[in-house]
Amino acid sequence: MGQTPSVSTTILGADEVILNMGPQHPSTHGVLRVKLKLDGEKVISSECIIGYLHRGVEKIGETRTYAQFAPYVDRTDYVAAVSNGLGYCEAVEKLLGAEAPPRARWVRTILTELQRIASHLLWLGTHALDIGAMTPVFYCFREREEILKIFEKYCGARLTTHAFRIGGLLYETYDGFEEDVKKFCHDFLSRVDEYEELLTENRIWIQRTRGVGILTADDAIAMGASGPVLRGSGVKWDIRRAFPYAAYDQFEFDIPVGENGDTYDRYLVRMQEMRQSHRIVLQAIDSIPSGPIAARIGKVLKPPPGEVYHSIEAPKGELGYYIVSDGSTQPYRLRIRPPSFVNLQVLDQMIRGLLIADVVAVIGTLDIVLGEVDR
Amino acid sequence: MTFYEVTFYVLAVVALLSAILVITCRNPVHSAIFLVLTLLSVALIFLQLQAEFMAAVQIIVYIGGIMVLFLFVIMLVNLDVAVRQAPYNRQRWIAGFAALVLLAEFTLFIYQGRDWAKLPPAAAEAVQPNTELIGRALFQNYILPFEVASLLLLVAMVGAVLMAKQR
Amino acid sequence: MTTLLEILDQPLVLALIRVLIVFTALSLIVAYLVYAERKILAHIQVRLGPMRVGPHGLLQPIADGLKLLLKEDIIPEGADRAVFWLAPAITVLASFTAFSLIPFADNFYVTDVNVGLLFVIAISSLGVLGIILGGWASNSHYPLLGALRSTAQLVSYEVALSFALISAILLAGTLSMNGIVKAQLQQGVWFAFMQPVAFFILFVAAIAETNRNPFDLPEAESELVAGFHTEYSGFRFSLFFLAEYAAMVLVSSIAVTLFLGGWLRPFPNVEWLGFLRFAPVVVFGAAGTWCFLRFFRFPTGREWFWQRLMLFALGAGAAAAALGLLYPPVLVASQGAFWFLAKVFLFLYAFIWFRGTFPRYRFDQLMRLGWHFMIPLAIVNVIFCGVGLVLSWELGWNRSLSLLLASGATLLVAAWLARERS
Amino acid sequence: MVPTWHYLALAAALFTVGVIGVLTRRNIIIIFMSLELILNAVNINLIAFARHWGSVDGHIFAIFIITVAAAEAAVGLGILIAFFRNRDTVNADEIDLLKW
Repeated sequence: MGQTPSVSTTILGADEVILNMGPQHPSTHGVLRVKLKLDGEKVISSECIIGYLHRGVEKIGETRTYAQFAPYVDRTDYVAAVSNGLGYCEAVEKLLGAEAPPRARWVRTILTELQRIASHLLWLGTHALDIGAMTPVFYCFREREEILKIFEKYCGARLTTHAFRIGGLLYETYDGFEEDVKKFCHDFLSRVDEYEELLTENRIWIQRTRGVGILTADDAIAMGASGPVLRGSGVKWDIRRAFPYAAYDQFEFDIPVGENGDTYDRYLVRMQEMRQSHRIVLQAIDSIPSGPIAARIGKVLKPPPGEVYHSIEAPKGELGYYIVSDGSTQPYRLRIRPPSFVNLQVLDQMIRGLLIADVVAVIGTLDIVLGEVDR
Repeated sequence: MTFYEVTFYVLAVVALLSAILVITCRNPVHSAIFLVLTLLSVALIFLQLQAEFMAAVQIIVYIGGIMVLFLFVIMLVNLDVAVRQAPYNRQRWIAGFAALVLLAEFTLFIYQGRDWAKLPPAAAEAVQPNTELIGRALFQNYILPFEVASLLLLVAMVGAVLMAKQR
Repeated sequence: MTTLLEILDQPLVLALIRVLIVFTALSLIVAYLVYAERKILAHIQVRLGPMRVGPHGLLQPIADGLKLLLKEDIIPEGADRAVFWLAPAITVLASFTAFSLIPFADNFYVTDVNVGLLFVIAISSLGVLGIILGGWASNSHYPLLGALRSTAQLVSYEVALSFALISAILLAGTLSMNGIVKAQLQQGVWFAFMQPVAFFILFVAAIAETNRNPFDLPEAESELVAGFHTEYSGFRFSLFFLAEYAAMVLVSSIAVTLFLGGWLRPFPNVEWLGFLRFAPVVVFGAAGTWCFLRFFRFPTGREWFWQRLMLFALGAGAAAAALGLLYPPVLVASQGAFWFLAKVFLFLYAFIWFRGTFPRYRFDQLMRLGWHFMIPLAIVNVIFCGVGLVLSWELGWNRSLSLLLASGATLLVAAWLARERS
Repeated sequence: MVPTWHYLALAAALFTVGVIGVLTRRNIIIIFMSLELILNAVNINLIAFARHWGSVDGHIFAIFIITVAAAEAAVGLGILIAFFRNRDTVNADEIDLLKW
């Protein structure tokens, strides 16, 4: 006999429905499980259940040398591996008191900004797909592919690149690197216009995103949100500007901010960020200095005892590394402050009172990667 | 027996059997499905009676509208408990007896009127009741009842919304 | 135009042959509609789509069908087996049966009853039963939510759809499908031009009725996984799939019959446009030429042999068809079906195009659009259409003029409604 | 031709089945469905007579009956939902309070 799964809603005075969204659901971006308490299709409350992708990355860090651990950080936010690598390498450099030579900093900036674009493209495609527009994802992947090709030519890997080394770079840029990047930049702005044509002015897109998942500036700060999620709420905070790292103090770029803190604003912020990244890449590629690509720091890294926290503006927000050294070749404690994990906190607050369809939109707008949330 | 007659008897049997199943099924969803079957057979019987418009209305309003409403409500109302409870009430034997008396009465009446009812239908070809005729009758001779009926529907709609609305 | 009784008197064999032709053709159209959708979407999305099975993936629908048939048939635990089995059958039956009333050509249709349009609506409205039962019988949350959504959506938009149809009936003065086409021939204009607002409403409601993007909420894969058919697999799933695409063809056929002149060629009353009757020859000729061109540019080699052969056969077939169509009697006989199908494909292309372009509405937005915009607009349109007709009957105004005035008035109301909404 | 009284007999049988359903079932939803059966039986009669006498008046009345059926279903199910909300049951014999 078919037992009716109870969809009795509180309209009918009966109990609410508990709906498990995920860990296997098309639009929870991995293995996130959201336990929704529903009244009909309206969300009363939610609970995020994470850990399905937990691999103990931080613990692994304590049993590897500093250099050995570098590839592991690529696998936290696996769609923005270059940014992770930058954050880690700079953190260790800070611990060592070393600094990468200018050329390395410039190349790092270029690759990281390209990675930001790639990450945002992936976000845009999947976010649009979640809201039902299936075409942008293919356009986005077309451009993302170009970036990944540049990565592949540079270091041989596309996704988990391990592009940087502590103290600088391992590889000099390949012949034609500048041309490749310039060629990509040449088309890219018109491509962004193309995505915006499909979505920005689209009535349905606006209806689906404007006023959905509102996060006020105060709440965003209180919850520790960072990156586009914070800026979408109108807080002009960007670590690239506040605590410049790599070569960001050399370039001009704007920090786009939203007004209402809704999904639409976060969308606009990210679209603008892609344009700004494009601007930074163009400036950097034109002024790339010559010189050595790595600082002399020796083969065996033994940082002096002490601790360091270094954070960068990853595509998804503030990515911080907190490393405690006891003077040996391995970190005593290594802690990653992943932007996705912190940003995911605001989910419950944002989706209360919305519909299931909005939950999907809000998860998309937070741009989380479960590899990073669970580590 | 012609094809025409065979279809009638088949439809009649289907309608009757599924009607019986409607009132004997434990699960209301099954009842609803059998009711749909009954209504469909009745619609086809209407077709036989040269009432195409009525048949279409029967399908659109009854099956497309009322039955969907029924199913909707069945799904909104949690019926796990109802399926396991006793399906019949305590007065069922008296009720059944009363219904049989009613049936006997019907039989008597039809038996008494069998002579005229056996007459070949008057002027089957003379009047082809089609949509246009119904429309004319509805909007000329029966305009007042028609308007009253529409008012009734309006009232029913408002009432239903009021009833089901969350307080 | 006959009553149903007379149809029973017709020889059964003839009717059966017609049924057979219509449903074979329909199955093929539906199968290749899926293929066309994949190809068109692929080209919108800068990719190739199916390319492996047959030249340009032409045999893909058959491969897909086989795959679905051979897949394991899973019935979820706790499902109501009988209803689970029945639901897809109802849906597929409903959307296929309605085709028996569609006139594909002047004298080619399964039946043409005097209340044809009513029956098309009636039969196609049965499909919702399959959806709601399928969602319920799966004994799972997502299908049930999908079924409830679907039912609410279908029932709401059916109202707007029916009102849009009414204005076409008012213009034609008959409910017979073929009669409506003939009325358009007589009046010398497609009803889409006399009733643009009704046509628009019908178009939008048709998309909603077939659960297509941007109204594809019942099966919104990013929210409800797959909506009412989440738990369906294999053959049963393919039935739902088939029914959905058949329903697409059905609503397109209804729209074409009522508003785009059905099997009439464009401007049927304009003599000097008579050369349009050679359009089928051109189409088949072009298809044949393309096939041959591809044939010569196709990679050679043993693994491509069968694909090349098939391409050649297709080209030859198309060329033969084009030549055969030059024979006048064949050309005349093919006109109706050709124009009908051409218009239906135009409609279907728009469906696919939308899917490649639009995001999806949210459920409450969809319902608000239906109840606060489409239905009032449809009602107003019917009223104004009636007023326009009365003006032309009673006061002797020019019919087209009064109807255009009515449409203009409706558009004003539409503008007002749209402003109220935003 | 099927004689008219066959239609009447079918209608009478359907009517009786409906009456039995209304009188014996506990579930209100099924009682409503039985009511629909009864109304349909009447419709068969009306249409059969309409053909018998070659008039469309029977059709008109059948239309009115369908209208009433629709109204009844809407209001009835509305009451049912309101009732279910308050009492968490759909059994007719538990509706024994005049007020709640």
